[in-house]
Amino acid sequence: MRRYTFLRGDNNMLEDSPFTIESFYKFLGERKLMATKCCKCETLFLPPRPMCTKCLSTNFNWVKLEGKGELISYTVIHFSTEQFQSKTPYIIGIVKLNAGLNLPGIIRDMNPKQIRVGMNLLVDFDTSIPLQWPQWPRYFFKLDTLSS
Amino acid sequence: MRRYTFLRGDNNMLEDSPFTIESFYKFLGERKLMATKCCKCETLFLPPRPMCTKCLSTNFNWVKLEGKGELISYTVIHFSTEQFQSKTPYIIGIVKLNAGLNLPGIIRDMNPKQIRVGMNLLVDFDTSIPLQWPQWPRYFFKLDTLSS
Amino acid sequence: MTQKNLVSIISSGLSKFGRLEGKCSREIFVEAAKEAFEKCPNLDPVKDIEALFIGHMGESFEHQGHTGPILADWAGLLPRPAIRIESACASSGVALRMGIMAILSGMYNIVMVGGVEKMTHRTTMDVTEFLTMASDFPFEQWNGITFPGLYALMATAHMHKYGTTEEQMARVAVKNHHNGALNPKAHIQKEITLEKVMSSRVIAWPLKLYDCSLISDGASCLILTNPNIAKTFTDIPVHIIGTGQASDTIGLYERDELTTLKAGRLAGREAYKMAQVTPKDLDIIEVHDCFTIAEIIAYEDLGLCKPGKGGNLIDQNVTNLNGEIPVNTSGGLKAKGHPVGATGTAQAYEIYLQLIGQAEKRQVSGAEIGLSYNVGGSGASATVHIFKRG
Amino acid sequence: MTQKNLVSIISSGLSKFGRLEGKCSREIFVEAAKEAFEKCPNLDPVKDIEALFIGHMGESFEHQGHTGPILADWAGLLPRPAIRIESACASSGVALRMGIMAILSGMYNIVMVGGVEKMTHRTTMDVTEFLTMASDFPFEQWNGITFPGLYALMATAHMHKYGTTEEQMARVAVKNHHNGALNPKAHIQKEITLEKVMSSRVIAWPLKLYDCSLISDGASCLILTNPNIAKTFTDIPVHIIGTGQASDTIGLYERDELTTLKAGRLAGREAYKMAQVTPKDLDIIEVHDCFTIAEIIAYEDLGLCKPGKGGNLIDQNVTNLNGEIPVNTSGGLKAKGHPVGATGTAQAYEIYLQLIGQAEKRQVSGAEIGLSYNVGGSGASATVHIFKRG
Ligand SMILES: [Zn+2]
Ligand SMILES: [Zn+2]
Repeated sequence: MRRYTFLRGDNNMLEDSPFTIESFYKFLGERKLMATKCCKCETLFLPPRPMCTKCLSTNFNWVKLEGKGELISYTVIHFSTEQFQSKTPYIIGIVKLNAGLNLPGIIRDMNPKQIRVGMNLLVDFDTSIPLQWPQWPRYFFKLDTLSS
Repeated sequence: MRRYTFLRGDNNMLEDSPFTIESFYKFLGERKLMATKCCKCETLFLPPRPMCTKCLSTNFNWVKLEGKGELISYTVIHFSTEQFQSKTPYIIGIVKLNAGLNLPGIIRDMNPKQIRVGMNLLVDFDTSIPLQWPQWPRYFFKLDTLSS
Repeated sequence: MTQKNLVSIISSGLSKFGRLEGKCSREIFVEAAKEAFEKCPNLDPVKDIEALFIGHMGESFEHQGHTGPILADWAGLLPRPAIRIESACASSGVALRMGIMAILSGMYNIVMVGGVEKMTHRTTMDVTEFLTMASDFPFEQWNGITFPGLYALMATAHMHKYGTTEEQMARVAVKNHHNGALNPKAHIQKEITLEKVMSSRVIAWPLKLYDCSLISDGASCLILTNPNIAKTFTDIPVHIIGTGQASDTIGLYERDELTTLKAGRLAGREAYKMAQVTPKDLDIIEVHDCFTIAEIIAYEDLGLCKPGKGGNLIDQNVTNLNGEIPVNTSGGLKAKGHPVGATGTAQAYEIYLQLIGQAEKRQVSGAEIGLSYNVGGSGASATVHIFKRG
Repeated sequence: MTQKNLVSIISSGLSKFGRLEGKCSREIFVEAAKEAFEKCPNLDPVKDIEALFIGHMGESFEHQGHTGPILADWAGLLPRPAIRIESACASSGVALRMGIMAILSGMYNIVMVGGVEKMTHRTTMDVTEFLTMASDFPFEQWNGITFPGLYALMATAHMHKYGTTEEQMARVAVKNHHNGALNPKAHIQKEITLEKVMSSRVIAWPLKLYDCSLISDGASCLILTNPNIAKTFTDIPVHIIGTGQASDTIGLYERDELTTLKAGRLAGREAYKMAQVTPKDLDIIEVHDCFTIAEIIAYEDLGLCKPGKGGNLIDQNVTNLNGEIPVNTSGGLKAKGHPVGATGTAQAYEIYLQLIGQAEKRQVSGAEIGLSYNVGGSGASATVHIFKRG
């Protein structure tokens, strides 16, 4: 099973992109879920980091993830901060991606009663938000109807 | 020379007022510049404190100050925070009150060119601001024309 | 390695916890400092106290940072060095640890450690927002995950993996409110029923309002000395015999397991080893019950039971006030209140009172060894201290 | 009391200072950590570094507190205990002091100290606002007094009492920009003229734009060891032989004198006494020139000259790079930049480079003893460290 895809420099932005959180969100704006892979010990990182916490190497490649995974925990938020209160109740999940990395985020278009730990979810993108700190494009999760 | 006045409990608010910064500002709303005096060692405090830093006593009396004093330093602020930028340029001074206490604040109605260290200033009040954290009535300084 | 008294507590202070209207942090801290000074007449605070280590979590609450010197000033201790430490909700637990290091370093013989937070003047929405700063901005805050949300994610995982129930969590609240009702300084001094917890409104499912600790104002402090001089100041010192601290990822999601706090396990292990005690030796414990699930996980991480069995402990009343090993006799963060920066040293305050036999209606008779466990954020910081009656 | 090596510096790192676009604090800190790791090949960071003490001033800049564990994680050092210290602009100077205590305590043999701040992504107005949190809310912030305003109040008082001039202040800027032009990591590497400073726009009279330090992003760190093991890691350790810290009122207005920082004088006195040195023994100094007047007052408070004579020192070129006692060879906060939380250990980084002879174009030849002076806020915190070539 092919769990993630290497991008081979056919896109200039990739080669030039620093291994930063901002780059992660820039890629999101292009509907790409990108992690970094240590060139030395091959550990995958998400969020991307400038230094491998396993071997302290600073050489990485960007790796495009499929964005499919399994829900490992969730909650339904009924009371939130000013920024998010209008969206309540909303569902937050932590998804273990097939590549082995965890990602937290909002699960959209789902009835809280349908939800269960272990269900298959898929990353989708909301690129309507311009990238300017502290605003970033968003990813979110939705039901992976093909894998379910 | 009578430098400050004791208020003798002819006002219920005074006796009941805790020795807090909020009380200081409540009094300001009544156009009163109040300090506290340690019952044990007689040190005056402004801001008021719940404990005397000289003798650690927690017994105080409120003391009404005349609000007259001498400018010991000043600056003219040309760039400020969002809250104050619209008021720039404004003059800030530190005034040594006749009671011996220092107070910082805005000096109103003064041409920066007129200002000099040592000039006599007077506390006045702006009670248009309701007292609710972090909003407080304001005191400010102006020329003490009688003493100058 | 033999057991060693690292430092001794010779006095302590705690403000009333709750909604302290019209008082700001520095004024609340004076309440705690005053108690500590008055309880130790042999101490001349101005002359004797050589440094302050202060836990304070949020500059946003009062638009005020640089809290160290402010509190030193208000407590009459200028020009002593005074340091603010911020490890989220573990701020003053870590400040306590810094105080221990400061004395062990030989630079000081007597220091004050403490913490403070003023929270109730802000709206619950603002408080929720300020507290999120202790979580990961780019992935947690940006996705709208609140602190109740983070602990709810732990709770869901714990329920899924171990069968822990909402009722078991609710029982933690019932127990801690029972204890809080006996603590005159607790924010809420009222018993609650299981039904009341279960029927309270959902904040972040499965956590309901009564699963959450209180938003409180409050301050706490301890006075620590070199053990060699403790008897100069008090006949009944309490010694700290173990301290541990560890860190974990800021993001909950980055961890292998959501049902345990690795930093807590490591901090506990370090403290137990240093103190040469095991969980069985403990007579009394204060744990970080910021949410009820956190207390259940704390039982497991501190080794009171096997992983996944925390719910059983509460079902069997083991941690009740009259149980085998009372936990959160103070009422915990749940009922005593959780002025975040003050919590770590407030836990130590309770252990101190219990070990010197001054915990009044909630006294655990004959308590000799106690432990406090203070967690920062969703577990990126954790610190454990072990105390022994002198 | 004989001179004692408290701790030894075996490596150090500094990120580029400046506008580091697209990088957040944790990423910037890695730049500094990486340099420190690479410069010390005998060190296995993951195995050897036992704790981190991090200066970080403002959680508002990135809506991110709890910085200790974040930086430990990003530097590959989990699960080591990691503590954020906030003493306003003296945060990492104080973190350095905590690292010293931690090693003296015997709890650790090797620790990392450092600091970080990310500021340039915010508007100058926001930065101005966040920095005011280090001043007194109820009397200073509420009256619209900015940080330039506080130092301007000191400047006016100094001018009035001692006749110090705007030109003298401007010369501090010219000197530090000269040094900064020789520092490849400085935020601004460009000489400026006296005329340019004098004619720059007024920020808070008498302080003009070029009297103010820079708003910068940056990070710094040092690796400290017990002196007994320093030689295992490097042939040229630098020892810290003195440390001092003191506090003062948060409000500038509450002090008897506006022309001196009492906390700075006391911190200096403590450090000199501990190190058994006098100002005459110093070969190189880094002081806290957040505003030009601060450097002039620092000369006086550190005993380089009598009170009121700081302006003369600058007139006589005493503190120039080729003067009798070079001050701020790095360019200082003025030209190197002032990412507030990083500044204290960045000062120590410069002293370290100078003492091991690696300061390149700005090397002071034969420097053996150095001092760093880090001030928090308008002087409510101050800390001084004295270093000696090993
Ligand atoms: Zn690697
Ligand atoms: Zn008194």
